[in-house]
This record gives sequence, C-alpha cells and structure tokens, in this order.
Amino acid sequence: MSANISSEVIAAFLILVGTIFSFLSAIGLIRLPDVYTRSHAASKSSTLGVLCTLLGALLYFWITDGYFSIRLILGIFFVFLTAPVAAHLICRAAYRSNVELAKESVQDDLKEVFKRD
Amino acid sequence: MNNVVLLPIIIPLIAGMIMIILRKNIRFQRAFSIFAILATGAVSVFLMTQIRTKGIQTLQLGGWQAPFGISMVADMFSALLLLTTSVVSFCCLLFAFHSIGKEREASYFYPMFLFLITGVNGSFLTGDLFNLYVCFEVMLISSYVLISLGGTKKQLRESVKYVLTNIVSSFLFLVAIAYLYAMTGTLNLAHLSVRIAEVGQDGLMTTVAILFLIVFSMKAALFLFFWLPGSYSAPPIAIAALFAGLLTKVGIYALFRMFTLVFYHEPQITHLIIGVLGGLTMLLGAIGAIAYWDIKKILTYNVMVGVGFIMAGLASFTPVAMTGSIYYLIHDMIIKALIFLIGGTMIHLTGTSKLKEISGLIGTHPYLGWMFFIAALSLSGIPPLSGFLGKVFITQGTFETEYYWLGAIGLITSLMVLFSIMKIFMNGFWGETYLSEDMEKGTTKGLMFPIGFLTVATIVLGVGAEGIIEYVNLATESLMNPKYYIEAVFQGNIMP
Amino acid sequence: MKKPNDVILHSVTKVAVVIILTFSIDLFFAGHHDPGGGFIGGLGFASALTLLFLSFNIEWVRENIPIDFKVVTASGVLIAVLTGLGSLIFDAPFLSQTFDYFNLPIFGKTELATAVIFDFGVALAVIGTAVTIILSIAEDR
Amino acid sequence: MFKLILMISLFFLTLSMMAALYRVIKGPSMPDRVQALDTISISLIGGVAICSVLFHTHALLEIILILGILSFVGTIAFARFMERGVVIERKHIK
Amino acid sequence: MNWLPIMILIPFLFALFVPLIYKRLAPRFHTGWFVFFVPLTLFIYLLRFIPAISKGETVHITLPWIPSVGINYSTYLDGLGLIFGLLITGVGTLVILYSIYYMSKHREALHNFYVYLLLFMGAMLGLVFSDNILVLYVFWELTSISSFLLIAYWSQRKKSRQGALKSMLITIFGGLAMLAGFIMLSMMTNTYSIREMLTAIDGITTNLLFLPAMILILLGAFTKSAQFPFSTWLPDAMEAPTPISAYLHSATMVKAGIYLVARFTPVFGGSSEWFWMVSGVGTITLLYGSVNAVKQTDLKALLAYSTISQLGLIMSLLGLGSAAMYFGYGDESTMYAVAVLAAVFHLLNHSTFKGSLFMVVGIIDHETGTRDIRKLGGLMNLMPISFTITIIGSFSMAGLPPFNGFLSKEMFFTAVLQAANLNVFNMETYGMLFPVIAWVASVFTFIYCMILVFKTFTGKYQPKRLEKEAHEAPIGMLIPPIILASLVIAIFFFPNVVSKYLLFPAVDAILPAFAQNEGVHVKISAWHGWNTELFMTIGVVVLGVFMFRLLKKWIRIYGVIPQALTLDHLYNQGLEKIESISYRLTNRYMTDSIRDYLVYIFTFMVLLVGGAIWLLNGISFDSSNDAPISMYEAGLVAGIIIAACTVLFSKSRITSLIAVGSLGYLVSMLFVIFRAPDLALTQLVVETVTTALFLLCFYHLPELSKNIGRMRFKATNLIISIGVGMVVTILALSANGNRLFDPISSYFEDSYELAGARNIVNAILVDFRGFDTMLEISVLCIAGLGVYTLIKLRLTGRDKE
Amino acid sequence: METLMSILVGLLFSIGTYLILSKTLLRIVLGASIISHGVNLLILTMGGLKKGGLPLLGENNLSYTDALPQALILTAIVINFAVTALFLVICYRTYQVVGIDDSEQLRGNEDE
Repeated sequence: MSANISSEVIAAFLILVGTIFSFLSAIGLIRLPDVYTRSHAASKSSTLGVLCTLLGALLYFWITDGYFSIRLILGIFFVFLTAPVAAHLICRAAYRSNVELAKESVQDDLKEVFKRD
Repeated sequence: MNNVVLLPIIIPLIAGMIMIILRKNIRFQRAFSIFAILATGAVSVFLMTQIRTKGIQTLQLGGWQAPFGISMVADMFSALLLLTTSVVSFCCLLFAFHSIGKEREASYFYPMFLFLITGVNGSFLTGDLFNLYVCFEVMLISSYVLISLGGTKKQLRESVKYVLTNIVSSFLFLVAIAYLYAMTGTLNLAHLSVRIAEVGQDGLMTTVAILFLIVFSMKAALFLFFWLPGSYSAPPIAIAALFAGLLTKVGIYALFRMFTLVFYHEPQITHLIIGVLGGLTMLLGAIGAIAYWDIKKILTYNVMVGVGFIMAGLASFTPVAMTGSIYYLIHDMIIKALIFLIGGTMIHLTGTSKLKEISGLIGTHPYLGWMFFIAALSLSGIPPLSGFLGKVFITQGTFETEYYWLGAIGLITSLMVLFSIMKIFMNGFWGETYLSEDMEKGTTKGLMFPIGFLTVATIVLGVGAEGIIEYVNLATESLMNPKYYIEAVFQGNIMP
Repeated sequence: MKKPNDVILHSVTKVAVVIILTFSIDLFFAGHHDPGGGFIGGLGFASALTLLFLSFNIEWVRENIPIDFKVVTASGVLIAVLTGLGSLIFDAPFLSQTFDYFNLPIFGKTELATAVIFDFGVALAVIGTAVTIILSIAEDR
Repeated sequence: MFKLILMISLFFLTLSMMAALYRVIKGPSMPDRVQALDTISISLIGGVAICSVLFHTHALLEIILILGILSFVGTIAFARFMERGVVIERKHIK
Repeated sequence: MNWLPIMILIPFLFALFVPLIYKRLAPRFHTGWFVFFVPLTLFIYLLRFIPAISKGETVHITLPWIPSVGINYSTYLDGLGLIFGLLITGVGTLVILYSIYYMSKHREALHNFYVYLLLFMGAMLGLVFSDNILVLYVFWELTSISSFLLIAYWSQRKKSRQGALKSMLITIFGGLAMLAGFIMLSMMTNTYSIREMLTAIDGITTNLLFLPAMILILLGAFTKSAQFPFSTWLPDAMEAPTPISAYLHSATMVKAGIYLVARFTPVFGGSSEWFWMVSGVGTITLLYGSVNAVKQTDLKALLAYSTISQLGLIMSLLGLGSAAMYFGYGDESTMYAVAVLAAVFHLLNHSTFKGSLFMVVGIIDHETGTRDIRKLGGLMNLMPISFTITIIGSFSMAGLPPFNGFLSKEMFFTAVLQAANLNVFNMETYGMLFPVIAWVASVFTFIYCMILVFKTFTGKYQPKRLEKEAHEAPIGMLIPPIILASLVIAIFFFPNVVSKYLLFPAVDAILPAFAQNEGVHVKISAWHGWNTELFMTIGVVVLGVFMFRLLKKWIRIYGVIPQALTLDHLYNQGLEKIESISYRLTNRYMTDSIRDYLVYIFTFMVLLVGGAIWLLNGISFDSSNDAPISMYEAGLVAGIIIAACTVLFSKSRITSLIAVGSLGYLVSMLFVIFRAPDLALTQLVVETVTTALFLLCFYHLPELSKNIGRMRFKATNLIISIGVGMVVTILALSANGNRLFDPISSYFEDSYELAGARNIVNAILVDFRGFDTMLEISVLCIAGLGVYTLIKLRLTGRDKE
Repeated sequence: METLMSILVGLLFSIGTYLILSKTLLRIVLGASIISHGVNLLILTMGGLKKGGLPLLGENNLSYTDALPQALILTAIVINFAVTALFLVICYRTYQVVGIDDSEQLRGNEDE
C-alpha cells in the first residue's frame, strides 16, 4: 500500500511540475515578441514539461504495477530527440521565409551571410 | 450457410486486384474482366435457382451468428438485380473495349470497373446496415475514379460536384446509422426489423427513417437529383451507361430494402413522402427531358423519370405495385444502359451531342436507328417491350392505394418521355442524311454487339415476361413479408 | 540563397525512422491484444516512409526501396481476401478466422491466429495506398 | 488527493493548450502557427499520460509515442513547406 | 385446333421476311406482290367464319402469354370483330394492290413501307380480336406506333415527321388514358377479359371508379377516332403516301376508336354519362368536320375532314344506340337499337366509299402532281373512270341514292329523330339539338361532296398549273377503287344480305341483351314512304345545291375565325410553349452550380427532417444518463470549437490547415478520454497524413490561392448551416434519450474466447466484422489508384467526350 | 457529456456546412473534413460515453465501453481518409486544369 502512496506522491509531483512547466512555456508562447523567442520558449520548456509528466507516468506504473513501459521510455527518448530538431527547423524556416525579428532584437548575424549570396 | 452468396462480391474484387498487379497486359485484362463478369452472372443464375428451390440464402460471415457478425442475404430481389447487373455490365464492358481508348485501359479502367461491380453487388447482398455503407463507399469511390478517369476539363469539373454531393450524402448516411444504433443498438437489418417491430415506429424512429430516405434519395436521384445531369454527361459513354444502369439503382435498392424490411410500419407517412418525391422527380425529370436539345441531357433527365416511377411502386406498397416496381427496376437498368450506349454511339459518330447538328443517321446506320427506336419505345413503356408490364402494375398499385395522382403523373410523364426521346429519333436519325460514312468521327465497329444484346434483352424481357415473372413474384413475396427475410437470417437462432 | 544543409535532420531522421518502423511493427503485432493492429501499424509504417521522403528526396528513396506500392496495395487486399477464401476449403463461412495456441521452441506458448494474416493484408494495403498517394502527388510536375 | 492533483495538472494543460490555440489563430507568421501546433501536440502527450494514470491503464501509452512521432513528422513537413515550398524534394526540380 | 390466333400473327411474321425478300428481289420484283397475299389469305380465311358467326356462334381461343398474372393472348371472334377483321383484310388487300402501282419500286424504300404496313395490319387485327384488355392495349399502342412510322414514311420531310409526331403524341396520350381506364376496370371486375367483365357489370356501376374508367377509356377512343378536339392529328397525317391514308383513314386506324366504343358499350352503355359523351362528342365532331371540310383546298385535307365528320356520325350513332341498354330488351328500345345497326352499317359504307375516294385522290395526285383544288379542274374527259368512281363515292357520302350512303344516312336521321323524343338522360331539354345539328352537318357534307366532284372534274382544265400532263391511271391502280365503288352500289341494292351476315351479328355483339332475345333484326330498305327523314334529305339536297352555287359568296366567313383559335394552332403553340417553359423552368433551378445544389439538398433535409421530428413529436430530451463533464474535456471541446472557427475565418490556407490539424489532434484526445485508444491512434496518423497531403498539393498550386481571401458572409448559408447543425443536434439529443435496447456489443466482450483477441475493437475489425475491413482496404486501394491515375493520366484536349 | 457532445457535433456540422457552401474549393475540402470529425464524434456519442473501461480484455474492468461504434468509426475514418485524399486531388487537378478555385465558376458552358 505504501508503495502505492509513495508512487502516487512521486507521480503527482512530477506530473504537476511538468504541467506547470508547460503552462509557463505557454505563457511564454503568448507573451514573447517574435517567432524565434517563442520557439525557444515552446521547445525548451514544453519538452521539459512533457518529460516530467511522462516520467511521472512511467514511475507511477513502474512502482504500482511493476510495469516498466518500454513505450514510455521510447516516447521520452523520441521527444527528447526530435523536439530540438523540430524547433531548429521551424526557426530556420522562419528565417528563410523572411519572418521579421522582433523590434527589440539587437543583432542578426545571419543577415550578412545571406546578403553575400 | 451458403458461401455462393458471397461470390458475386468476391469474384470481381479478386479479379480487379489481380489486374492491378498485372497492369501492363491489356489483353489479359479485357479477357479476365469479361470472364469475371460472366462468372458473376453465372453465380447469380445459380443463386436464383437455389433461392427458388430452397428459399432465401444467407451467409453469416466468419461464422458469427446473425446480429453479431455481418450477414449476407440473397433473396430473389437481390438475385434478380445481381443478374441484371451482370448483363448490363457485360454489355458496357464490351462497349468499352472499342470505345474507351488505350490510355484509360492502361490506367486501371478495368479494375475500377470491377470494383464498381463489387460495390454494387455488395450493396445488393449485404444484410448489415454498416456494411451497406461500406459497400456504397466501394461503389462510390470507384465511380469517383471512373468519372474522373482521363482528367479532361469537363470530367474534373463534374467530378468535383459529384464527389462533393456524395460525400455529403455519405456523412448523412453515417449520421443516420448512428441515430439508429443509439436507439436500437444493432446494425443487422433483420435484427433492426425485429427490434423496431417490437417497440413500434414512433415519431423519432420515423424521423430517422426520413433521414435514411433523404440519404438514399440522394444516391437514387429521387428528387435530390441535381448532381446527376452533369456527372452523367462527363465521363466516356461506356462509363456513363454503366452509371445510368447501376448507380441510382443501388440507391433504389436500398430504399426498397429499408422501407420494406425495417421502416414499414408507418407507410402513410414515409411511403407517402416517397410517393410525393417520386411524383416530383418524374415531373421534373420529364420537364427537363423535354427542355433540351442535347442528347446527353435528354437521356440523363430520363434517368430520373425512371427512378420516380419505380418509387411510385414503393410508395403504393401493395404486392401488385411491388411486382411492378421490381419488374420495372430490372427493365430500367437494362434500358437505361442501352439508351445511353446508343446515344453515346450517336455522339461518337457525329462528334456532337447537339440534336440540331445531327440528322439522318438512319441512312448510314439503319440497325442503330431501329434499335434506338425499340429502346425508345421500351423506355416509355410501350408494349410489348419490357417497360410495359411494370408500368401496368405500378399504375394499378397506385390506384389500389388511391394515389391516383401518382399514377396519373406516371402515365403523363411516360408520354413526355416518349416525346423527348422521339425528339432524338426524329431529329437524329430521320431527316436528310448529310454525313456519309467516311465523314464520321468514329465507327460503330464492335459497338453494335452490346447494343444489340441489350435490345434483345429488352424485347425478351417484354415478350417473354412469363419466364421471369415467377422470380419477380418470389421477390415481391420476400419484400412484402419481412418475416421470411428475418427467419432466413436468424435460422431459428435466439435473438438477443 | 544558399541551399540549406540537412545534416541534423538527416541524422535524426535515420534514428527516428528505425524507431518508428520498429514501433509500427510492434503496434501491428500488438493489435490483437492491445491497441494497434493492421491499420495503425500500416499507417505508422507509412508515416516512417513519409518521414524518409520528407527529409531525403524522392529519388533517394526510390533507389533504396524499389517497390511499386500499387502492387503492394493490391497484394495486401488479395492476401486479406484469400485468408477469407481459405475458409471455403474447410467448408466454413467466408472469412472464418481461427486461432490456436502452440508451444513453439523459443517463444513458448504462442497464439497463432489467421486473423493476423488478414491484418497483415490490411497493413500492406494501408502502406501501399498511403505511399502511392504521397508519391503520386509529389511526383507531379 | 491524487486525482485532484491530476485534475489540476490537466487544468494547466488545458490552459497551455488554449495559449497554443491562441497562437494558431493570432499568428502572426506561419512558423508561429506551426510552433503552436507542435505545442498542442506536446501538451496532448502530457494529457494522454495523465489520462493513462487516471484510468490506470497501459493501453494509452502507445498513443504517447505515436503522438510524438507524428508531431515530429508534421512539424518537419510544415517546416519544409515554409522553407522551400516543397514538402518532398526531388533531385532535379524542373 | 383453330388457327385464328396464329393467323393474326401472320402479318408480323411476314414483316420479318419482307426485308430479306426486298434485298433479294428488288428492284426487279415489286415487294408488294409478295405482301399482297397476306391480307388476301387472311380475308378468305375470315370469310369462312361468316356462316358460323351469323348463326350467333363465337370463337374463343386462348394462348398463354403471361398466364401467371392473367395476361393471355386470347382471341375472341364475334360479329363485331369479324366485320372489322373483314374490313381490315379486305381493304388491306385492295390498298396493297393499289400501292403496287402507286409506289415506285425503283425510288421508294419499299421494304420499310411494307414492314410498317404489315405491322399495322397485324396490330389492327390483334386489336379487334383480342379479348384480354391488356393485350388489346398492346395492339392498340402498336397501331399508334406503326401508323407513326407510316405517316413519317417520307421521313426526310419535316412535315411528315411533324404530322407523325402529332398523331403519335395524341393517340398515345389517349392510349395511356385508356390504359388507366382499363386498369381501373380490371380492378373493379378482377379480370382482364372483356368476356368475364360482362358478367360482372352489375356490381360495378355504383363503383367510385366506374365513371373515371369510362371517361378514360372514351378518351382513348376519341383520340384514336379523331373526335373533337383531338381531331387535329388526322389532317396532318395526310402527309403519308396515299395508300396509307386510304388504309388508315377509311378502314382501320380511326375505326379502332369506334371499335372500342362498340366493344365497351355492353359495359358502360346505359348510363347517361356514356350516352351524352359519346353522342355529344360524336355530333360536335360531325359538325366540326363537315364545316371545316368545306374550306379545304387540298383534296386530301378535304377528305381528312370528311373522315373526321363521318366518324363523328358513327360515334354519335353508337352513343344514341346505347340508350337501348338503359331500357333493356323491349319494343321501345329496339327503336334505339336501330341506331347501333345504323352505326355498324355506316361504318361499313364509309370504308367502301371513303376508301375509293382516297384512292382516286391518290390517282389524281399521281397523275397530275397536285392535289390543290384551285389548280385542278376539267379532268372529267381526261380521267373518265376516276370521275365515275368519284361520283359514286361522293354521292354516297353525301347520302344520295342509289348508293349505300343514302341508306345509312336515312337511318341516321331516324336515330336522331328518335333521340329527340327520348325522355331520359335530360333529353327532354336538349333532345332537339340532335336532329338540328345532324341536318346542318349534312348540308355541309353535301357541299364538300359537291366540291370534291365538280371542282376537280368540271370547270376549266389548267394544264399549265399542273406538274404533269393529266391522263387516266393504269388499270391496276384503278381496280381497287372500282371494286370498292361497285360495292357501294351493290350494298345499296342488297342491304339485307349484308345485314344478315355481317351487321346483325355485330349488333348482337354490341347489345348482348338483345342478342339473348331476338336481336335487332330490322329490315333495311331504301324506301320508307314520305317521312320526315326523306324530307330532311330533300332539304339537304336543295339547300346544299343552293349553297354550293353561292360558295364563292360566303366562303370568306371562314376567314373570320382567327388563326389563333384553330386546333392546329393551339397544338403547335402548346407544344412550343411546353418546350420553352420546360427549358426556362429547368434552367432556373439546374444552375449547374454546386453550391446551389447543396443549398437545395441541405434545405430539403433541414425542412423534411426538422419538420418530421417537430410534427411527429419526436423530440424528447433525456440527459439523466449522461456522463459527467470534467474541466479538461470542456477545455478540449472549447478548443475544438475555436479551431473550427479559425478555419472559418482565416484568410490563409496554411492557417486553415493548421487549424484543421489541431482540430484533429484535439478530437483524438477526446477519443482517448472516451476510452477509444485505437481510434485515437488512427485518427492521429490519418490526420497527419492528410495534412501532409494538403501540404503536398499546396506546393503545386499557384501563388494565387495562397491567400484564399476573406470568407464572404452569406445569410442563406448561415441559416442553412445553423439549421443543419440544429437538426443534427436535436436528433442526437432525442436519440440519446431514447435508447430502447441494449446494444449487441456485449457479445463481443467474450472476444478472447471467441476470437482469441483481447482487444475487442481489433477483434471486431478483423474477425467479427472482417468483411467491412476487407472492403474498406479495397476503398483505400481504389483511392490510391484513383489519385495515381488522376495525376498521371491527362487526356485534356485529346478527346472531347 | 452526451449533451455537450451532441451540441459540439451540431456545431461542427454547422461550421462544416458553412464551409462547404462557400466558394473556395479548399474551404470545401476542409469543411468536409470538419464534418467528418463531427460524424465520428456523433457515432461515438451514440454508442454511449464513458460507460465502462477501455475495450481491452484483461484490464480487470467490470464493464467495457461499447466497442462496436469504435470499430465503425475506425472504418469510417479510413474511408473518409481515402475519400478526402481523392477529393483533394480531384480539386487540385481541377485547379490545375480549369485554373479556377471557385466552385461557382465550375458551371459547364453550353458550347462544350
């Protein structure tokens, strides 16, 4: 029984933290000024958020049922693997399709590189 | 259990799939598709004899007893339609050999053709509501492909409309199934019939019935026929003839099945609506047929008249009327395919579908002309051709139920049909012959056999009605007595 | 503008595709007892191929997977139909499925069901169709 | 208590989903929307995970993985499209 | 074994061989000779029946056709049928003989001609010998069809085609009405046999369908017999070659209506409606035809109107005679029954004199190249034989002695005078109209007969206005009219021979009540003494001669009647109007716009389903069994709605696509919550693949559609879509509250035992409902191929189908 | 929940219908796919929501949610996918060949 409770505590904690993380990132998604910064918020925090949540679930099942889910591990791994790539691609696509940087931006290194071509 | 019931669906399906794999060999495809159609026809004849001697044949797919698995049910009505389908598709296929063109043949024309037959036969045989939807989809999606096969401007334009209308109707079909499932908790037609009979058809159930009516009306071109004239005029002749012969008939079949087996408790509401819609369809169709001077348009509007007339029989819902409807349905499938094939040949020869630009074809093509004449008479129900008996019985049926207006509309529209179709004959075939044979855009080489075959069919069906009337009566009997169907499906098993 | 290099994408894709393929095969076999099955397995497989198309180009995939997917589709349907026809030999209703438990040397007690063959046909058909559609459109001028 | 926390977590997820939807509507640029779509699917992954804990079932875990995969595939497709206009490349484009 | 049914079919069988013969022997051998023997044989064959039939026997043979529904090819030969049969075959023989000389074997497509003719003859024979009303109807329509073909024999001519169409439309219209009447009749009597109907008459006169059936059947008869106002087809039918006109309009086609009325007199006769309709329409037609005939300038048109008028006469006689049925057998009623005798007699007479007249007109046309009275004249000396025949025919038609027309005309006057004294059916009030109209019509009849004779044969010969040099016709062409003309005279002198063998049996058949007693055996004689009838005839002659002399003075009166009021004009206008109205109507709603069609469909659905659930009290909400709603679910639902609305309002296609994508993801989340993991999985993958497809297509679509523009607001669209949504929702809520049965799915919960699967959904998919899945992957496969062919196969511009 | 879902389905139908009635072909296709979601949800709702556990045996549930509608929806989804794909490509080809993106302009003209 205690295993159950402890698992519930751990899981609940992780899940809550995860969702709060993703909530924060959502705030960032709304508040940040341009696509590049928003992408930062979205990818980093949401990845972290979902990782926590999944970890919570994984632990919960592991402890209560003794069920170690390969799929969840794979899922975590996959999200870990792909989220940055996705963010990278989006940003690159944004830049290449000439999405403006926010007014507050100080520097645009790539500008010179692209101008040369 | 009788696995033969399934063969009319499986044979064309397998044949089509094999042809996809062997795409390159067109001659093989031709031979094989003919073989598949003939085999299907043979199976349906075999089924007919079996049904006659042993009663309704059923197959519980996978061996799962009735309401749980999918039941395939072949009663005489289905079997008759199966046979007619084979005849019609056989002729359309032969016609296609010489008219469809190499490009289309190499682009999966034959598989699509066979899949369409699969869908049609499946719809005729299935005893499960959802499976009916799936069969419809098989038929529809092949028809989408067939109608757009070739990708000409007109084809694409019309297929957008055709596809969209049918998508909408498919959605409504699913919606109706959902409601029915919520209320009855089952999908098997026989089981639905039992359950609805048990609680009676209350207002809500009738409303759902009306929803089904709308769904099938769209497929059957009953009143909601707006999509039809355009889409039947777009594809090549062989395909248009196949559509005219089969597509709307599947909707009609579904209406018959649903409103004789499942929703037959409130005929003064549902069947009256069918009658009103049928009457309107006949009138509007006939008016449309009169209105134009274009072969394809005249013919397509005539398709609706036929639909409306068959529905008048269902609306009357008496044994005589049903016999008439079944008989007329068979006639209509054959004659519509025939008249489309001939009309198409005219267009093929002259390169135009405008009547005012065609004249005197009978000078160069007497056989074609006279076959058209026979078809035209048969179409308007002139005796002793095949349309006659159905007309008499349907009219009698409407009189019996005191829908005199419906019978009157039927008769008046048959006159209008005659007028419209004679317009084609008198302007297209009669008159001065100015187009000599070598000036024509195409030849009738190879096209005459299927046309002649169907012409003979319509004569035989009329003069030799005695040979088929026994089967039609059996079909009527099974339609008018749902309990036969139910017994055959459950075979004494306990229903949940 | 410079042609962007896809190093990151390519390397990730290679890993991802392996994962997806394994996973979809797993889904396919799991289908009988857990969520999954022919459809999802097939669609998953197809999406792996789609991912390949996305990150590499068509020719690359064509060279490495030289299959006519239309034939795959047709064979899939044929397999499904033929499992149904198999039951005719035993004079059972069409599509009668059967299953039994066998003690196989390595796997231990294993369930073998004809339904799996059927499902395999489904999966093939799904893969074939999805890839056919995507490739056809992609190859359009 | 456990359920309550899970519910609260779901509530947070709902909010972040809404935020992402807001981005989908608001834009202003395409990458923003794609990013938001990605975020939605990520938050759905969280949702599925919580649900599977709630229902106490292992059956939903497949969905998590497939959602991850698909959101990746989808994002790449969109990114490709935005970047080059073409989703699937060919060696010799015209 | 009696060969009667087979004999009727002989013309049809021969028709099959005619093209073969023609192919072999034309043009050396005139196909007509081959055909000639068909009616001749039949005529002789039928003659053999006369003795038996005149003794009151009948022949009734039934061959099964569709016995299971009571439609049998049953032939019934009685006096009425026999007289018609003899006319058909007899006049047929003569017409074919005539046609052999009339139709050139070099120029004409004789095989068609004789095939049509044989078809027509067979149809007529079948018509008069059929006992089964549906078989009768079969032959009835066959006569319409074959006469259509005959009239349009010169189908290159527009007028022929139009005339043919007119006759076909009108007669088939009547045929359809008749069919409806027949069906009602058979419903009342439960039989298709006329014989058996007669035994059931008593029970049906009070039936609600009795009157409609009568009117409908009469409509058939009137159209066929060219009664007013359906007479308009007959003059146009003169476009046919003259042998055909002679055949159709003297002996056969138009007589079919008479036959029908006579045949059904035992069924309907005796009711006032029948009496009034038949005699009234007949009388009006008589007047209409004779008055109109006078103004015609075309000889054939004149004869056409005279045919109309004469048919009216016969019809009115039949109507008047039906009064006898009212009284039943008795002395008083025998007086009315004489009218029936007169009808049959005049029928016979009309065939003889009208046949000969048509043939003569054909000869004139053939030999001079015109039928225009204004161009003709003075042919008496050039064509003496034709002149004699014309005199005989015309004077008989005008009702002068010593020709048979005189006898029947006298009997007609007797009948109308009797009718004036009738005191049933409101005849007290209107009875006097009959003799008056009859007399006036007779005057006009007299006038046009005079025109026919004197305008053509006397006066000045105008060779310049003729196409050919006029001369007498070859003898072969003259033989048939000579035979008919000699019959005209022979019948005058021996009327009672004719009546004994032909007329009395026919009358017996029409009035079976009399036949059971003694029958209507009235002696026909030329001299009755100085009675009213004779004075009427004298009056006709005197006034007729007077008016003929002054024809030029008053013929202009015809010009007063405006063109717009003539039947011809009404028909033409009507047809045109129908076409143009149809065109406008159809084009009004068939706009060829998919949006309009969908608007129709949705509106129809909303109205019908919404109306049904409202009117049938189907609305019943019951949310007591609903599952609870949690915060997250509400959020999902809200998200779905927002996403859907985004699609609605977004201007860019990518935004719409992304919105739809997120909608799909959210829906799959709902599936997760609703415990449908398989669904969620599938939905996700499908959604992604679909999105990828959209993106793929977007690439190839030009820039233009990147921005799809603002959605323009349309109130109709909004109303319709809200309606659709409401209907769906209301039905869903009602259905949800009306779960009447447990679903069958509890069975599937044993799927592990049954199918060896723990995943129920999968078990259903691959096992319980594996067939669905099989077809569904076929759908997928077809769609895949469809996409492939759509992309690869492009025939644009190459074929114009 | 069923009530809410019914309303949601109704809304989806409304929006989808409105889109289908619009002129742009793309909107029509999207409208169709929105309606298809509505249909799927409707079938699921009509089967009863959350009436039991996941339809997987061996999860020790006392009752299972109605699995039949799920199977039906699965079939419907796949069929809809096929149809949508085909329809999309037809629209796309129409656009290429006819060169318009407006359903109102898809009318046939007389001289063809």
